[in-house]
Amino acid sequence: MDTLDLVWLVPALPLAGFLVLLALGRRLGEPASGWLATAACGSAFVTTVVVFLAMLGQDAEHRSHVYDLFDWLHVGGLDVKVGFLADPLSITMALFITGIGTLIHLYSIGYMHGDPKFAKFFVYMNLFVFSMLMLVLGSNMLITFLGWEGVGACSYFLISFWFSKDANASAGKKAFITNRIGDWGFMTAMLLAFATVGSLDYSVVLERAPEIAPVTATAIALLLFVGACGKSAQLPLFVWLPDAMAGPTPVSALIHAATMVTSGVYLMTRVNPILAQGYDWAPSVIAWVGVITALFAATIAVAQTDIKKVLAYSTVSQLGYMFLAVGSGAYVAAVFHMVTHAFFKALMFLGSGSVIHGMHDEQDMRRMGGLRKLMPVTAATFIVGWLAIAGVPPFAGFWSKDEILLFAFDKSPALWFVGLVTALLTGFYMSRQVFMVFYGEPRWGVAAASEPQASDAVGGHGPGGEAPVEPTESPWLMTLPLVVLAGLAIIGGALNLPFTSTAHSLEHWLEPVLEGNERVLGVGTGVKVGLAVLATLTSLAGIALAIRVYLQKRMQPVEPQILAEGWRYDSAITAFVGGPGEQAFEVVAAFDRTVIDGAVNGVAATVRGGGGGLRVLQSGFVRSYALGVAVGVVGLLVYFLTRSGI
Amino acid sequence: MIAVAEVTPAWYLVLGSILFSIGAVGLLVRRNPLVMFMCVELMLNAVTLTFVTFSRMLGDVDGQTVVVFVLVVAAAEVVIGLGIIVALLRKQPTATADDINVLRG
Amino acid sequence: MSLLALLSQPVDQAPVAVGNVDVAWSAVAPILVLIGGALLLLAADSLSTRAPAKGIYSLFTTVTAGVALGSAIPLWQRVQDSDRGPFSTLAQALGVDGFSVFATITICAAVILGALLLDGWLRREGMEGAEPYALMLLSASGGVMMASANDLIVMFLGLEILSIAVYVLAAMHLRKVTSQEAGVKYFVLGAFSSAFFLYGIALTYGGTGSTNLVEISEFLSTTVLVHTGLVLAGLALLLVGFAFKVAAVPFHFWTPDVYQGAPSPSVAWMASGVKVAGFAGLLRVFYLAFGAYRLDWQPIVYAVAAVTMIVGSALAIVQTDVKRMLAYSSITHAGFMLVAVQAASARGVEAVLFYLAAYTFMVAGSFGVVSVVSRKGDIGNSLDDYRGLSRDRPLLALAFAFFLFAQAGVPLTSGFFAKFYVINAAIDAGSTWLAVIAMLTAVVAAFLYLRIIVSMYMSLEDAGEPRAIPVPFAAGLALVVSLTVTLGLGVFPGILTRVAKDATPVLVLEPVDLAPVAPAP
Amino acid sequence: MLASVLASEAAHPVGFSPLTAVVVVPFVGAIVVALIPKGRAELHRLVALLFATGAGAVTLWLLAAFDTHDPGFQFEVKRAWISDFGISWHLGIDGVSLFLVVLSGLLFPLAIIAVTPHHDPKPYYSWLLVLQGGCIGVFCALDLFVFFVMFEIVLVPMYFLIGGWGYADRVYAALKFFIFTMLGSALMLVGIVSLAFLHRDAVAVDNEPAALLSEQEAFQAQEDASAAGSGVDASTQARIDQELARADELRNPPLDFDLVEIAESQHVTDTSTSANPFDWSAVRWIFLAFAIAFAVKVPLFPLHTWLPDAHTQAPTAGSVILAGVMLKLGTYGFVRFGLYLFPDTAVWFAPALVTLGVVGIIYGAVVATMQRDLKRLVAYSSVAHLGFIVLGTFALTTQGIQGGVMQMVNHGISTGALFLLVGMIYDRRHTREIAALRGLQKSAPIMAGVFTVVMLSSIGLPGLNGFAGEFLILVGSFLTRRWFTVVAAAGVILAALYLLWAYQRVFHGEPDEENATMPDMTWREGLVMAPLLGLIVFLGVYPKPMLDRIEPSVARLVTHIENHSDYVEPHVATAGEDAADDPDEGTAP
Repeated sequence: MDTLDLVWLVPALPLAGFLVLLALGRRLGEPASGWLATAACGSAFVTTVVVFLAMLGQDAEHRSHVYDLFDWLHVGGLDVKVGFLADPLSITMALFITGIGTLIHLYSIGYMHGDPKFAKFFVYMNLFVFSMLMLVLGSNMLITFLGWEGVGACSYFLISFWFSKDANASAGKKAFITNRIGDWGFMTAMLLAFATVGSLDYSVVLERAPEIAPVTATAIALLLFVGACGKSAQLPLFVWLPDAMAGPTPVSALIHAATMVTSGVYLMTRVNPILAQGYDWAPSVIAWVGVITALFAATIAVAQTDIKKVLAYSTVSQLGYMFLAVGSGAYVAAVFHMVTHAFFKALMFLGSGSVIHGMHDEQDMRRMGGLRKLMPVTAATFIVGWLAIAGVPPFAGFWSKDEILLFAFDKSPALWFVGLVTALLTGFYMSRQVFMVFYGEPRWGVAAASEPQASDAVGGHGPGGEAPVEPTESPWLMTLPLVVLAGLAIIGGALNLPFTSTAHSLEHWLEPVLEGNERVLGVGTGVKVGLAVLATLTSLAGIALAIRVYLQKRMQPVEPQILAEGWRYDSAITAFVGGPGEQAFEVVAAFDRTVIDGAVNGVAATVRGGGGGLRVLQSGFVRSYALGVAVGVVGLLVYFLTRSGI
Repeated sequence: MIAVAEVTPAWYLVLGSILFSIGAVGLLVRRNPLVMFMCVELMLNAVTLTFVTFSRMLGDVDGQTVVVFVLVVAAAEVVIGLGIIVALLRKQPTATADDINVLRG
Repeated sequence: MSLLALLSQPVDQAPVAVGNVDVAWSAVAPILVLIGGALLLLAADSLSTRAPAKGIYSLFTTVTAGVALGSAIPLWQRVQDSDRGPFSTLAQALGVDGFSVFATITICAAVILGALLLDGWLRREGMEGAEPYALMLLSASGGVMMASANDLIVMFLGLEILSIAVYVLAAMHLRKVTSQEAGVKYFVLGAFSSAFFLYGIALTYGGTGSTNLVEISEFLSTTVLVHTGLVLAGLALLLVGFAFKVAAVPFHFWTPDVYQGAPSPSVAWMASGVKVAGFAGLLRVFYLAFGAYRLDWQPIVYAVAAVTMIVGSALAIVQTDVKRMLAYSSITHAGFMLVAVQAASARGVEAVLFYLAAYTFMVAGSFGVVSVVSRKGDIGNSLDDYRGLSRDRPLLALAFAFFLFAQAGVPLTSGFFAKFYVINAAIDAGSTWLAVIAMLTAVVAAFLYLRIIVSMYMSLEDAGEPRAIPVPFAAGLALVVSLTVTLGLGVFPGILTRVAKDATPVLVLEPVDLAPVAPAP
Repeated sequence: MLASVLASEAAHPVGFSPLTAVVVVPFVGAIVVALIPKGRAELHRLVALLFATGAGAVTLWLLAAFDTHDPGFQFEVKRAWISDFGISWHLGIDGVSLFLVVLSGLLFPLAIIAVTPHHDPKPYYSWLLVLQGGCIGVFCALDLFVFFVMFEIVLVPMYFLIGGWGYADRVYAALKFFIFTMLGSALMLVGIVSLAFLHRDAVAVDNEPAALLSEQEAFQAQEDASAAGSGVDASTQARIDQELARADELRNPPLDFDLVEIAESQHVTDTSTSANPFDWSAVRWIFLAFAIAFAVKVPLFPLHTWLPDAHTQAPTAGSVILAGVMLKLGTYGFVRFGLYLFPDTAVWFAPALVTLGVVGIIYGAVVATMQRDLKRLVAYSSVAHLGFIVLGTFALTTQGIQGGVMQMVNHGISTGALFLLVGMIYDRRHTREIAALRGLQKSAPIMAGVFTVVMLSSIGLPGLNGFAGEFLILVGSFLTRRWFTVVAAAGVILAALYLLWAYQRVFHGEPDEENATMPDMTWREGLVMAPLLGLIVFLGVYPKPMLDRIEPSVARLVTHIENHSDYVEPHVATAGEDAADDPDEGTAP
């Protein structure tokens, strides 16, 4: 057990890195601070590996281990400790968080080169890694919530990292507030859980999940799902993620592709016993939200011209897949896709970052093209990522996505069909991106048809790319992580191969966490193979279509404006918030000014008015005063004589 | 014999009250400070009449002695009152009670 | 046999030995000292050929009042002495008990403060002379008479002595027309109301057969009247007299005009000494003599108190002349004290006494500041004239601020505990709603005190160029004393509550036993 | 070790107590400062700082010496003050008041260091010290009269601070503040006195049997004497008189304004059953009088409008103290004089107050969002935050009340810090208009960083102090007032909305020239902010020491409420053991 106790070190190391950088960051400067941060993250990775190996040593039922540091909130029945839960799920998360995190730190050293706030960037990055690890390793919901909010704050800092551009600032604010809406669900879920089972520890809550009344369980699960929708950018709360691309690209890769956005999936997987205890329709809700989000985002991605926006929407779409999996009870598949997606999506974001870096902060794909000759490594790795996400065997994405679709089919063919359509679109828009960026003739320098809408999404850092400069390959610091990730994107599928039951390594690994809540498939092998083939063909079809349109130019590209504007969903919300919403607030504020404060001043005015009225009697005429006395006399006499009964 | 309404002490009380009221009303209606002042004197004398009547009714002599005090007090008031009023009238000879209303509100 | 009986002896009979009329000289000492001092002052002033030494009159008055005060101390001890206790003298015309002695002491203190304030003011106005002091001493003697009167006639005499002197004090600034106006108004209305008062005495006499408070209370508590009309009518008219003196609505109209027009030191005396006397008389007559009829007069006093507080505070906040403001605030304070009177309980009486003592110093201090700040010709009393006072005269401003906060009833000042005492009395008597009204009006009134403080402290920028404000030594002394008492009683009210408890009035007929008690044969 | 010994010493009522010192020292300091001749600005400042810090040091000693396990009042002192009224100088602190006392001891020195008045330093510092004495006095007072005196006296210095050193509209704000709050507490005085008399009468009723007994004793003695034939001799007579005297004093017990006496005896209980205000028992009216006074101070919607004006016009130190300490007079009053003094009535009124609290949370946040003045915005945020505290207090659960108490301190720290920061910005830019500020993070990154931390604590980010209190409140109130809590939790979103929006408008964006040249924090300012930041983080990460000290008193309070009303704290089936044998869950006997 001692080795498992080391789990507390995993978040502690990035925290230490954060504190050191906070204190000395400015003095360390570039690149030392970057290396320090990377080291902190890397050592965390190493520790995780150690813990992981130790856990492998245990037999399945002893793999869940809780280590408490100290009391956090202990009041009455409420007893929340700062403690860590090391079990297969959390360690799996921790592994790819720290692993990918290290790579991205490394990459950032190159990417952030020359930025005045170089050190501060790494301060935030380490803080983020710390929070993310708290999120996944927390032994109770409140610690998870701490990480949950922490990553939210970090993403706020990092999105508005180049705060002098208003767009970035508002993007960060938007992200934080949208997440807060989700957090309300998380918070309420915790309250309900505590009120029901009297504890927030996963050990207790999940243990006693079967005792919870179905209605309560459903409420808790769905409230948590609200939180997940916020964090993992599902309908209706996904609006913040595309804007979040305003942050530096490594941030998009780490936070908004690989780790933070998947925490919603992690949470739902973590609380699978509660979900299982709830009514049957609860999972369906999740599944449908997921798959609709997937389709919705995919359609939007088709028409994007900003290299990062495409990836952003594809991320939303892929997250939709994961929730489809969760909803269909395919927790393993969800985690599996989470991991593979982390690989190839991080890879592609970093790749796009490399492109942007090479193009000197150009993000509009219409101004790119033919880059594969100039940026060979980037291009190669990016293509790997493309194939992976498109679901071409044997790349990682194929296995995980196929698994998900399989379970979806088992749950309901409708879900499966929508998922399939999404797969088609995925193949299409990803190919479109690859072709526009790396193939065809170079278009940089040539003014794009329309005014580049996204070139303001990145603040003025580094050399501004006005004059058409020859794009160049990025330094090794940036390409190295690309290569590594590409490798993972290729072989990632090996984690959980469907062929033999022994090959389901991830499934066995996660067994103790899922406590048999994993869906039992009712389909035969033939169906499985058929579905796999069908899925592959669909993706290929998408790719083929893209080839005709963007490579061979046989067909006019159809990129309807409404798709480019994301079905005007975002603008509608903005319009509402800025319009009726703000007006409503203004009405309340006006009410406060006029009615409430007015009432106060009104009372004062009334009293003064009364005084002014009485002044009239004080006429200054002695005879009227005497009259007053006389009136008084009469009054008193009348009173007393009535008392005496005369 | 002719029934003559017997004059009871009550008559004097009524007379006193009537005189008192005349005084009071007079003070309210007259403008000349001196006249107003006389009205006060009238009121005081009405009270003395009442006192005497009561002392007669009660067969107690105290009521009559009070009259002495009242007369003394009235005399003192006359002196002071005239002093004040004259001091004022010297400043503005035609002043009536309604002309002195600098202080008001 | 009463004093009146003595004087109304038929001449043909042998005169009653004066020996029957026991005169406890020690008991009447305060009154005699005050009157004697006044006469001496007038005589000296008229006889002396050359101009008197600076401040000598003020000093003399202070000493006289001090002696009167001192002569009251042994009385207090004697009255509190358990095996001797209160007594009456001059054929039961004067009652000497804790109550009367307390009132006497307070009135003498007020005289001292007033005299100290007069000195510098008279010099500034070029009106040096003995008369104001003499008048103040005389009116004080009247006040003491009222406070210790055991007979309605004596009460009336005291009232008149008090009032007549104060009429003159109000009108004494001959070069100032408003002073004249104040005098006339005060005089006319005063005479008017005292006429009612006298008529009230007459009716009471007719209804009860006596003017002696003790006999009245005994008569009322022993006999059940078929027709209470006469007595109650008398009661009503008596109330008119007192209500006028203490400036209760609707008998208050004279107050603002007189306070504004009259010289500030006179106003200080009116607001302190005269109010004390008025309430002392009110309590003696209503709480003692007519205690049996409290159920009849409590409700009307309740109403009068409420109206007085409301009208006073509402009118106060719309004023712009500081003296007028304080006049209206004094009306509000009268209403507050009436709240305690209405309780008609020992606690109520204590509350009134505490309030009177505390208020005497507060208001004397306030008008002291006013008389110092005002300029030659007794002008410059508007709010604007107080702008920047904190800059020109920080200590003066601070003192005024403290007096005002005390009047507003801010804790740790005597004013707060006085209000607290009154509220206690009211609630003990079950009139909680009156207490609520009282507190609310106190808040409204607070606004006026804050306005004065605003112009002293918070409108420095639009204050004119600094002006020198001389503070005469005597006035300064008065202010220091008042401030000390105000804050001292605020922090340690216990000192006075004890005394006030011992001063609850009792009626006594027994003449003082000058000779050692002889065993009855 | 030594500390605990001292504490146990102090636990017993003694003639002298550090509390007397901590209350009196500032007042003395005020006088001393007033006596120092004018024009020695630095000296005034130094002396004032000396006394304020002195008081602060004593409060820290109290913190050290406080006995964690004693739920009762500690460092008690009780001396007769106005014996005729049963008023005594009775001070004492328990877990509820301890940290508020410490907070007052801490914030005042900081405020003095942070801000130098623009003119007239002498009266400024005097008033500040008076204010400190008054505030600490309120938190220590265990006598209704003493409490009221302190509760009222703080108005005067604050009135002068706002009116004398405030901004453009200061006179209006000062008058409004004074009159509004005085109006609130005016009725409380009536309530206090009525309560004392009710208590006296109730005691008399309780004593009646004893009185009858001693009377019978007297008659018995009489009987025996006459029976014996030998008339009543002196000794018997003496005994008879003594018995009769005893009966008499039993029948008219003295007044008593002692909080603990009245609260613990619970002679005065709520007898009214109906909601119709015309047949309420006196106690309900009295509670209402108290509640209004506190609601104005808190301030509770809709009695809050004095706050924005006062906050906006007050000098920085004034705002800091106002938000940091003075608003707590209200919430503290609710706990100490609402729940402790009137358990049953408080339970009856709880729904109304909880409703107002929740309305305040949402309302304050919404109005804050629309403010154009940075200080006004923070002021309205206080309305929202204190709504949380009221919600927690009247949730009547251990977690709720304890969270409320903790949140009082947290709000004091973070809002105090916010006002300090706004003050710093104003001193540099001479405007509080959000529209006029822009991109300050570029010119003043450190200030921006500090502001961010404080803001996040105010938003309630886990790991910072704001969250701990807020979450405890929500947990506690969710047990008894589920739906209110769900709404209140939504207030958390709004808090993020208005603060982040304000932050974006002020610190983000490209600064124009006069914003670009704004100097960053000075060392002195950093020195002031450092302890506050430290507390924000420490209390957020490790609130245990604080909670451990608060808990016993709160648990005792909850038990007190349960014993004297039909309220029973809902018990949560904690994992494994049953809540019945959980000491914290005070279950009704």
